[in-house]
Amino acid sequence: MKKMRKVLAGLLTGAMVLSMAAFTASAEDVELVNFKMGYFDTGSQDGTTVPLRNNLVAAIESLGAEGVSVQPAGNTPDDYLDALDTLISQGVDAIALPWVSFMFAGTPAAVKKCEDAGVYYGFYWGVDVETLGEDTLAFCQDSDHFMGCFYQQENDAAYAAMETLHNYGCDKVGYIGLAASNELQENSRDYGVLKACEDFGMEILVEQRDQNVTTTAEGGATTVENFLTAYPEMQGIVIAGNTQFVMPGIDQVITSKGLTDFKVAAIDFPDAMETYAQDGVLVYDAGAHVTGPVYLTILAANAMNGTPLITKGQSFNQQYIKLTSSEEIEQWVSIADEIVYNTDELLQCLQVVNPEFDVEAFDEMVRNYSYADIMARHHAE
Amino acid sequence: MGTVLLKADHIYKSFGATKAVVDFSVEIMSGEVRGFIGENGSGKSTFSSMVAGVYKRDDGTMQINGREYVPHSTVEASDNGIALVVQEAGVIAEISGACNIFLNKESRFSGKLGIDFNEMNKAAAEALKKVYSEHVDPTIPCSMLNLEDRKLIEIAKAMCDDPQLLIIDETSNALTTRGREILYKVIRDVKARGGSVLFITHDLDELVEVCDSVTIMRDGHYITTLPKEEMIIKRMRELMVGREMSDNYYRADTVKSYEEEVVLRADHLSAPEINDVSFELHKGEILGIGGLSDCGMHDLGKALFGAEKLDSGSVVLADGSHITDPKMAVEKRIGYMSKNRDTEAIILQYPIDENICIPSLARLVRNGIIRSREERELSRTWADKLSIKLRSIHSYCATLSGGNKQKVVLAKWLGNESRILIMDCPTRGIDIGVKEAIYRLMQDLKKEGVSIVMISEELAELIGMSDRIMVMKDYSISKILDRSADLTEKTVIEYMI
Amino acid sequence: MNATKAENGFNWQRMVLKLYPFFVLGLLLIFFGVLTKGTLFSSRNIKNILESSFQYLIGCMAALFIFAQGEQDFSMASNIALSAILAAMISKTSVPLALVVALVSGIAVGCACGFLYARLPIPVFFLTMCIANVIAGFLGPMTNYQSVKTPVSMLNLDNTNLKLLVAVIFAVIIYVIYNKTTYGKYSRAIGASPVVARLSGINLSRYKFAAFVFTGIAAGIVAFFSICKSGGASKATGTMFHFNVMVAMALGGATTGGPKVKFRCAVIGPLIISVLTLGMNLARIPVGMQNLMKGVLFLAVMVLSDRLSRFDVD
Amino acid sequence: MKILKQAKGLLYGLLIPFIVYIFFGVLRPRVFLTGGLSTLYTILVQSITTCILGWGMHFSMTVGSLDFSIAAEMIMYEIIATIFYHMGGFLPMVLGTIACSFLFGMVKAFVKELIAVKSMVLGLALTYIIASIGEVLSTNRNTVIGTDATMLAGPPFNFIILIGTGLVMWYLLSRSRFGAHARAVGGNAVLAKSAGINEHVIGFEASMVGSVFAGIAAVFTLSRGAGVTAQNGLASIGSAFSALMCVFIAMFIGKYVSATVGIYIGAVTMSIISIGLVSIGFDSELNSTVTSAFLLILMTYTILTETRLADKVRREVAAARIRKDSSN
Repeated sequence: MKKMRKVLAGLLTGAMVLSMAAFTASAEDVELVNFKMGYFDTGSQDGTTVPLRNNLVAAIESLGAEGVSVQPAGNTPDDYLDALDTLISQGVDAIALPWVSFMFAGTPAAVKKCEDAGVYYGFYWGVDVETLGEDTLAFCQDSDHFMGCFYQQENDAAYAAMETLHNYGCDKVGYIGLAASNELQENSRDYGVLKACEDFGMEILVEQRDQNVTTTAEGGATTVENFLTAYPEMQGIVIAGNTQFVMPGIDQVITSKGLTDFKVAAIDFPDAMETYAQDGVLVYDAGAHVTGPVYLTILAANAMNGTPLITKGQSFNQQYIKLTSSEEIEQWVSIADEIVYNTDELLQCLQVVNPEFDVEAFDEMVRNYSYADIMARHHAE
Repeated sequence: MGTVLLKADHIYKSFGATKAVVDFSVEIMSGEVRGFIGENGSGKSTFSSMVAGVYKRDDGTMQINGREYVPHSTVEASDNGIALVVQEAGVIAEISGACNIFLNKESRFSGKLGIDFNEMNKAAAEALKKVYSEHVDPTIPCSMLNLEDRKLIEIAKAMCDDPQLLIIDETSNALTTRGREILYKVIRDVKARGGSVLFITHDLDELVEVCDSVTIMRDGHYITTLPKEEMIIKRMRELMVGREMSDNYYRADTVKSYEEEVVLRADHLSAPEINDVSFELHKGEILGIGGLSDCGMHDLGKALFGAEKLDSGSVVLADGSHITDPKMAVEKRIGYMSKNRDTEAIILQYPIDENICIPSLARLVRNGIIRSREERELSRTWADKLSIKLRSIHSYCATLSGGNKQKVVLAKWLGNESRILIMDCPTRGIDIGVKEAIYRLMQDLKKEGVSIVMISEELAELIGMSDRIMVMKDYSISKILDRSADLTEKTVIEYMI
Repeated sequence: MNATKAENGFNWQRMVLKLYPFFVLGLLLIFFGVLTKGTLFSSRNIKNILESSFQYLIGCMAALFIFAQGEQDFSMASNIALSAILAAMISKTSVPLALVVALVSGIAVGCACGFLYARLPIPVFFLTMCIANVIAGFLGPMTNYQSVKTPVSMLNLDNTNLKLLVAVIFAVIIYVIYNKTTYGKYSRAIGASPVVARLSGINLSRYKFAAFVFTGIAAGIVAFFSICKSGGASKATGTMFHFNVMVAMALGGATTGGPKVKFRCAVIGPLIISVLTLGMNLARIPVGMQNLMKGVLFLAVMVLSDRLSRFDVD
Repeated sequence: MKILKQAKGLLYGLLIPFIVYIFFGVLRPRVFLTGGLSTLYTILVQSITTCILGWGMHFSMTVGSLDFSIAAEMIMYEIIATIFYHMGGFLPMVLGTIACSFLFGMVKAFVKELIAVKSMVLGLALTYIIASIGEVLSTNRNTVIGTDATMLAGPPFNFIILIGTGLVMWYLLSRSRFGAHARAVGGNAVLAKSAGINEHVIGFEASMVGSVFAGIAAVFTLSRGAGVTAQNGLASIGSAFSALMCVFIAMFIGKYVSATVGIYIGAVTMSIISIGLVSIGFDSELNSTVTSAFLLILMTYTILTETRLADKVRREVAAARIRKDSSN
């Protein structure tokens, strides 16, 4: 039943958006302002970064902007701040900032640089505006250049992951993830995991946060082997980061050991997700949150074309694509490489082209992002 | 006596300005042990190295058993049955004795499963046995062996292919009696097998005992060859050193002359290679120290400079202070010119001016800063004073000739206004012109009250320049001789050997 | 008598060898200047170059002494991280105190390395690599894997002019010490030949120890400005710092110890890297190619500097 | 007799991993003692990659050119392996990768000998280049392989690879001319040259061995991890360090055990430490801390004993000289 409701909702919004398009003037006769959209590109080829890059590049073209990318020299916060300077010095008009890269340090500094440069900026892969911390808010609270934060309900995704494991009877689990972010924030994957432990009486036996290990496939294999050796009673693993690196190794070890009832729930989509689902190892995955930079580009395009959707930075709750069965995973994989919003849909998000489009419609669009939504918009024949 | 094994005609070889071998011809018969003697720098080592393929000759021809012989490497020489045992270390310390013996000949032991190192170890043990050195373990790295055992491995390496001509270049002084006995037996074996031995040594008694005949060289020239019956030590020494003494070469005066004041006192010094040595150095004195090259005089030189840790005893200066390390010695205006100039006295890949100024830098500091003007001035004045032939004061020392390098070392220590100069073989491997300049400089310094300790392996230099000669033998002083007109090298040699 | 006349005969060749690193920098500036149609030279971009090269300028200048002695110091990365974390912890109470703490901690680690280097006959790169790993091990538990935040007021300490001033002052001090005092000259002598240095009256352990004090000071400075810039410190601060210093010095012409390690190497090297990184981004060179170009350039410059030094008269 | 000596040596060699194993056994008996067998199997398998990389690095280190780029090379070969897999499945993957490691190894060795600069920066520059080649090769390509090609990771193949490569290493190290000549060049290049050994040829071969071993390690690692992601810049240096640690451990027990076995013992010790740390809940990043502290102490001890030995030898010869001359 739950699935039916979702499909219905998708159809409804798709119809609504389409209908709106009919009344408004067609896109051609409106002259779009050409602006520069800056973003970071580490050149990484993993399963999460590639769709993010492809969607952003497509969106930039559709909205008549010019993409300016920069490769940070390393992955310390200083390197990202230097790269930010490079973007600013190229005269970009808007920048999509990955909050994760500044999570450790540099968020206030990055915001200050953007404010001083007078560029539009916003965070994706981040937290909601309040959790940015008062140092950062002091700079961007009431600035009209701050485009807000696109955050995912990290805790819900993590909570659902643990819940799925619980439903499969795996209560004693191992944890693989990124380095712990600062104070345990309410909207964080760790918070969701711990809350689920209390609610379902589950237990985290051991954590693996060492980035040298969790960024290679063999590292994933070694980690799982170590977990199973040190804690034979372990029944499953929750992966809260670097899934795209470790998943192949984990699947390899679990299938070769024939542990049919050992389940893995993860956040972020790895490549070849369908094989892990068919092997019965991957039972839950929340990911494809690759449209953050696209939304930021839409906000920037509106601002540059003189019709800003927002006057003050606000939070937009971006949806994860939550896949809880191998059928759903297979369905998603079939359309995973497609561009989420095609040119017409994006142009409709410009008030200059479609006057009715306002921040509520934008928020609605962000909220509705789901498998059903994409199917309704692109495969509604 | 058998056929002619090695025939060398009109051989020439020079290194830059130094003519090491001049128009040298010699014939060595098969089954003969030919000795080679001559002072340092007489060209005997250079000639033997050319035969063994270490150096290429500038001119002249060589034949082995009548066939033209032009060796380009030691490997080619050993293929022609010629083996060489050198004076310096010829063994790679990190690898085992067996690997050294069969270096680049390993494929000889390739069995079905690659090279059988056990076979090689057995063959090495065999080779060592052949040179009466079963006590040496060929399987452990040579770094674990003492100097003598390493030399025995070199001998075993030379002998393992039964060479026609075995060349031994001053190896005996690195060996103890046991080692020497082994060496003599090996020489007798080669001779018994019909091969020949070319034996270079300083030890004339050893020469008489072992060799059938001896060729004498001086300053690169062939002097004569004495058959067994004429090999009398007195006569050989005369021929070895008998060049006419050019009077103005050394000091003209024939009486020791120095002030009473003692500037340095060695008080019962002892160390691994120094055995209870005591002496005093006076102001304005040239104290000569002579002896065989391993009599401990070089270590004594280093000990005086604080560069060699003493087990007991101390080096005391006039002001009562004890020298413990080179830094203090330099501060007390002592200079040390090491025997191995290119590795211990001068930095080759380093500018000339900076080489000269290193010891004086501490002195040139004015409130923490060294003005480059002063540094340039110091190096320029001494370069000019010693008339060092150089392209630019900033060029590297590697570009200089031997003599000019020694001048840079002198400039380095005189630049530091040294009052005491410890010179270890100051004129070793230096052409006559610069030699004379150094001797004149020593006499000028003596007049200015500078005290000089001159360690030398050249008797003529010792007799010519020293106020007193301290002869050393087996790490202790055997005799102190005063300067006098009738002091001859024969008397000095008596106490050396 | 003929020493001076021969001198000027060689000036033009020595001039070429002296200025070769400047050629490389000049070439890069022209190449990227043309490619980016001049935007490389905009005031903001010049500021970017100085900004991104600041930490490596300080690092390379301080490391001159170690490089002159023909050695490497792998402990700088962990030293910076440790000093940054300690300074960040103190910065909440007072910012000047944070600078003092950063310097003290940097120097302390430097002295520890210097002491062991002077005493133990272990190859330095191995010694400092182990010390770096040992320190890195404590950083995680110390901050329980999180970052230590600094007050926002420190952000305004992070302006390029201040950093330029600090870099220039540091450069003047290091220039004088390296070229005009015994520390620099003796370090080069030790690098060229430790045996001759000792027999010329140099107290080796003192100057080996001093070399590490310099890198300690640099680590402190870099740590402080890093927490000013990014507003926090964590285990990740300063990663790969030493590798970049090593590459920068090689680009500046200092591939081996001894007299070839000139003051200009420490200035030109970091600038070459910054111009290259910025230039490639400005010229929108595809990301995949950027590292390839960087690697190829490093090889080319290293071979050039090695071959040139072989008949380098000076 | 020789076999007995080797066996005794092996026991000494195994002392270090044994002590470390017991240490963690006391802390976590369930994991290391009662459940010992499966733990031991995991340890032995996990140390294979680091060991093969360590073997690869051994020869270039003996010759005196420390090269960290071997780790980046392994990742590049893994990417090439995935390409071969998608072209033709398992067999082309294995043979293709090994062939590529030969070809690329030759190019890299030729470049290294041509440049002939003995400094670590050469390795860094090569790492940048090789890493970016890996990136370019993996752009929008599926760098994951199916389970039909990962049998090498499971028994008996994993041990076949280990023992096979080990035999090749043993042959090169203790039965080949190349091994003897590499040690000679590493000891004293001048003396080796005068004996007719060409330093550059040996350098070339040492680098080739490194590349081919990296190829083998790549095939095994890819089978274990079933996927690979290109790491740009110097990110891959980490695994080169752990391989370097094994080579150093092997150097210390060099008196008792040959480098072939010594490096594997080093790799096993390091994986015992990493599993041990995980089982007592510590962060595995402490692994490098523990190993480094451990190596520092061991290296100091070894060097101090060596200098004392050399001094003793010198005194012995001098004393013999005095005895001999006073006798006659």
